[in-house]
Amino acid sequence: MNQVVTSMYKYFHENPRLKYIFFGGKGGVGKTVMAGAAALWSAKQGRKTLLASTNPVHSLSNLFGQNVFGRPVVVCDEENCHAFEIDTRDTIERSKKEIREKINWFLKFADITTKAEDFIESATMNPAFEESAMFENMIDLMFKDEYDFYVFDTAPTANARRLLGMSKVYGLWVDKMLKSREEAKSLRELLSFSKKKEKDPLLDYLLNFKDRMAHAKELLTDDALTAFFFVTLPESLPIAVITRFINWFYEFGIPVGGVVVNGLIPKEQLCADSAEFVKNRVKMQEEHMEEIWKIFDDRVRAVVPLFDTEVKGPDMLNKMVDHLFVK
Amino acid sequence: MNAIYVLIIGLVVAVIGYRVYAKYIDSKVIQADPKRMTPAKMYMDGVEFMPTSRNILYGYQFKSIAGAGPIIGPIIAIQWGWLPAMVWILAGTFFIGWVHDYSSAMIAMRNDGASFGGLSHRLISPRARIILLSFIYFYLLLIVGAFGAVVVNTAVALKGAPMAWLFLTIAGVLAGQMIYRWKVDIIVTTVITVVIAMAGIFLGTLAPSNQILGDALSNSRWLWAIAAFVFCYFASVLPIWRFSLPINYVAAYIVFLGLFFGIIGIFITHPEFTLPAFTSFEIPIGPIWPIMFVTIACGAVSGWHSIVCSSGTARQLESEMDARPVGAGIMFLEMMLALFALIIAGTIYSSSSEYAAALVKGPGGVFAAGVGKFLNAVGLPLDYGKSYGSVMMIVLAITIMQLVVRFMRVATAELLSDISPIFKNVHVGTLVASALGMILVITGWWQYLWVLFGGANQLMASLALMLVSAWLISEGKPAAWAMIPMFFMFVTTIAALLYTSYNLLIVKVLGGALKGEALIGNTLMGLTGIFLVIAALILAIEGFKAFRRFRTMRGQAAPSGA
Amino acid sequence: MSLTKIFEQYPDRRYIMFGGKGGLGKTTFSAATSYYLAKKGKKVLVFSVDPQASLTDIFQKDIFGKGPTEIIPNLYAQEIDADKRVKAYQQEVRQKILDMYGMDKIPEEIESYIQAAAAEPAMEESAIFDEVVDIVVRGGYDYYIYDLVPLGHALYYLSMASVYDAWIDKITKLREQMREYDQVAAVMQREKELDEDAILNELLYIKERINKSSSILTDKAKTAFFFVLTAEDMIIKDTQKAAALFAKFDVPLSGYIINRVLPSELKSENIPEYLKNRFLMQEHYLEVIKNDFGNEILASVPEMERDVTGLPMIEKLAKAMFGDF
Amino acid sequence: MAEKEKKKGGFFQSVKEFVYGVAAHDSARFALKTRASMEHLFILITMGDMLGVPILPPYYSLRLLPYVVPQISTWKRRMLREKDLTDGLA
Repeated sequence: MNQVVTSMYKYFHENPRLKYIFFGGKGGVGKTVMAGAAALWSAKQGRKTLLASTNPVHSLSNLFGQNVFGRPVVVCDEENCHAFEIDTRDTIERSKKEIREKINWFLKFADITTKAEDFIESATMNPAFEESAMFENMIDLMFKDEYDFYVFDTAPTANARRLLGMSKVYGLWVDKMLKSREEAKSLRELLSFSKKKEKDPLLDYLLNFKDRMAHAKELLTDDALTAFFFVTLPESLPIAVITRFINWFYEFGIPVGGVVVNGLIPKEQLCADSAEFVKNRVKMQEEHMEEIWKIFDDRVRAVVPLFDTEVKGPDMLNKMVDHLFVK
Repeated sequence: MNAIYVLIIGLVVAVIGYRVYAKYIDSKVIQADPKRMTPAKMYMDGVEFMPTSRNILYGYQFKSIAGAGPIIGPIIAIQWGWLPAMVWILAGTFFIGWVHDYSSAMIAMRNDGASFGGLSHRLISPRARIILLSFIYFYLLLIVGAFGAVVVNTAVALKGAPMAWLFLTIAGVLAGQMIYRWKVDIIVTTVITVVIAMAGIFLGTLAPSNQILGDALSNSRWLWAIAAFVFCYFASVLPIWRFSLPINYVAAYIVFLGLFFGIIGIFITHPEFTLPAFTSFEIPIGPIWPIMFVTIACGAVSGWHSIVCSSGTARQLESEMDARPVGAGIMFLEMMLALFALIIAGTIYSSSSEYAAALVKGPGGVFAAGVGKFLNAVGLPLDYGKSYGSVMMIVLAITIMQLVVRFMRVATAELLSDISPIFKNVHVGTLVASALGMILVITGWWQYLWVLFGGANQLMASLALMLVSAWLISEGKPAAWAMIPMFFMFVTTIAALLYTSYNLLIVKVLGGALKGEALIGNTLMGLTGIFLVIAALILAIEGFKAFRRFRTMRGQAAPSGA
Repeated sequence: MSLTKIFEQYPDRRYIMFGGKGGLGKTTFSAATSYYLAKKGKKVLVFSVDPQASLTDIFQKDIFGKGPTEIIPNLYAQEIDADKRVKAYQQEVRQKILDMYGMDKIPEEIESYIQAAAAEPAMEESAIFDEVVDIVVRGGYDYYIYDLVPLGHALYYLSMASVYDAWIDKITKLREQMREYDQVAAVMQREKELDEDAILNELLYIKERINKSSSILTDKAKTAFFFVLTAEDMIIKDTQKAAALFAKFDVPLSGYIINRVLPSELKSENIPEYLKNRFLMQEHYLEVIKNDFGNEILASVPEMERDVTGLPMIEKLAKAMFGDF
Repeated sequence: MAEKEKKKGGFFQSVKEFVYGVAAHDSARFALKTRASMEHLFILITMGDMLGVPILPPYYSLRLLPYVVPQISTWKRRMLREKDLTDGLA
């Protein structure tokens, strides 16, 4: 068919409850720009919108030319448009503290009198903390529900997959932990002489965690609320990457909103005596566009041209909005 | 009668008791099984459960149960005459003492190494456990009081003792550094520190405390009581390896060597009993029944052993077959120790009045004099031997005392931390225990203190036997061999506690004979006695309910099983 | 200084990394560099620590999870399959238990624990991390080329080494304290020989491996780390930010490579409006780069007329980077 | 004769062990106790998730698993057993 059947604009109108959208794809394909444009568009529709970066290396501040680190800031002079680069340090500290408390409780419970303070620290040492803190922050924002619309600028695809998949990964983890905890509890009852019912803060913690994860998963897998858009260039590597990842996303049950093609050289600018270099590039893009239509077909939501300057600042973003949400 | 005969009679009783009676119970009633896994092996965690070889456990058990108790009891009890004391030592151990020790270990082993708290909860009732725990606290307090009094009396009576005590402490602390910090070879450590401790004893004879401190200070009970509690305070709050353990380590050699050569001395001198075999049924601390039966506690039967056996020994026994030699065998050994003390008190004084004059200053002096005499027989100068005996007494008493203060600190945290977190603080718990102990030591009369401690101790024993009986009934095993001793001990100790409390509260306190500090101490002691009686009665009621419950359960189970 | 010179001048720098924001051509540079070195007769391993690895796409050969695969003589490429690695790890642990205790079967509670370990959130990344440690420690190649994941992730990977290091230090300390008490017991029991603490040895072994691999990463004598950037405002800013972050981990920076430079000969040809504007932009930002990074710029690589996949394009890129060879 | 010698050695060995039991056993036991409770702490912070303690054990803790296999069931027991005052008395 080789043309956009359901445009971004149409997709949003067909899914009016859409509330959480994500942009993913190989590095350098323009995810942040797309996310910025989507947030700006949504804000212009009168919805209070939050654009949050969960990328470990943030670039929203550069995109808007405004410091948005650590708290939501109104951007592009659009009162409904807020941008926010999440600071994970506090979250990490908080969750470490919580784990330390739980371990201390357990030490007391198990009557371990060895001086442990020094070593408990090591129980909070895991490279996963940063990542999980990002996820915690993200779902915190979602649960707080202070905005009508959320756009998440995620890290490159592999991370994004992990980030969203985390509700599943943590779901598995917490299930395993709950099982261990239940087993521990029944062993405790077996070994107890008093058989008294005890409060178990660990179990409470795990159940609470499980609830959060279940709720997060519910939101993230609800195709009326959530959509994940893939951005690609008409080049082979980005296409290969998203082809692989779309399938993984289906496996995770995360709704895929569609594909946005970025950086297509406008054909009308080409003439017969154009430089060979340009002709070759255009030819290559054409080949890859063929491939894109073949693979993604009616899931392509927009084809955005290559702009003559890089996209940053409100003006360029507004221009991008027009192209991304063409009616 | 010659002292050697006493030892021979003791040996005969021990052999029959161990080889016949204990063997019968072990193989026929309990049916100890070498193939059955013991908790030590099954749950070996290196913390509580640690399989240990039998020979080592002999030593461990002996050290844990044979403190000052079996020595002091007979020394006091000889006031009724040596014959009743000897009969009670022999009969008590034969019919009750080993039964109690052995079965306390066995019941814990057969119940997954459960402690008495858990066992009383399960076998008797939840309330029984709570009462047991608070009972134990006051029991521990009385131990602190009684043993503290022994330490103070000995330090006052024997002017060489304080110096020896100080040197022992220094030697112990040094041993701790050498073992735990510098990792010096243990033999080197032992030789150096034991020599230091011995040198302290010698120095004590050269420079007695009254020469250094003057008469007033060296006779001050306050001074030595404070010294004792400062010692216990360090033992309680310092890391255990820094103070308490290494001092015990060095002290063990002092005591061990003293006993070893002392016994040889008895064989060499084989003295005749000089005190009368029997004096009268009633002496100042009370009538022969029930008071003598609680005066000689350790050495005949002692509740302390049940705590050692259940929470300590039972978790280390490698085989059920070791329960009899360790549990029962070592009890008979302790019986011999009690006879040794009886011989000391009964043979070294030329007359009852001389003995009475010595006892007024406390049992430590009597013991030291005896040790001095018998060590003299193996060639040690009399003065040095006497000093040696005094430090043995102090060591035996204070090692238990510091252990108990530490327990009381833990108990304070456990029992009271719900009321205020301040009790979790190690210093607070230790200070509470020390202050209460101090009041008893300073203000109470030591003989009453001893009787109350003995009463509490025997009561603890009958409570342990109650647990054992409940278990035996629940298992459908013959229980009379544990139940009859339990009844006897229970009735005797209730009577003894009531008698003593009556004397303290009604006769002395209300009688108006006491003033000032003595009033406080005696009131406190009397009330403690009453508390113990009430706690014991509640436990008894709970116990009988449990017995009935198990009987009916088995009665119902039997037909359906048939 | 040119890229070729760097390689000639520092032959000991055998661990090569290209870092930078996503999509700037790190993977293609890795491939081209390995191609260049292989052609020079060096035995090269280019490996990807990125689960979304593109080496397969670039070499047009499925190498995912297949271990080091020969592409051309002397050139080996590897894409790590984390799942496979985790499974192998679990199996290794199982086998060790069976061997140590002469069991026929893993006890159930242990087995379910091992299985559940796969559900650990950081398992995948750690498995890749560990495989890299393995590759580096094992040796056997003249050059190792890390195809690093995008920026943040690369940092994450570097920080992983320090987290594990700290973790191992802490628990090693605990083991050492335990050893103290072991010695005390040995003194009391007069035992001359003390059993070795197998766990302590294992910890030391792990620590040594991690240190070896992370010390390579931070050793200027052994490692060449190149930043890739393009002549765009946001990219330059992010690169500066990232370089500061990398400096925190003591990664020695060898220099910068500018990618996607429009060939200037194009300017004289007939080119569409968008390209003219791009040229203008490029000129401006090249100037900025020159001012900011100065002589740390090692190479400018021209924009290719098509994307780099397949050996002919790799060769072309390699020549653009290193000149004819 | 030889047998008698052996028996004599056995007797001295027993006495040695008895003396060890009197003097040193408590200290050695304490050292081992402390060591073992540190071991329990070690298992807790490296594999606490086995008892549902919300610890994320790092990748490398699995490598340590083989060494603690024999201790796991007693460790669990020790962690979960209900204790009271009377446990600490001896």
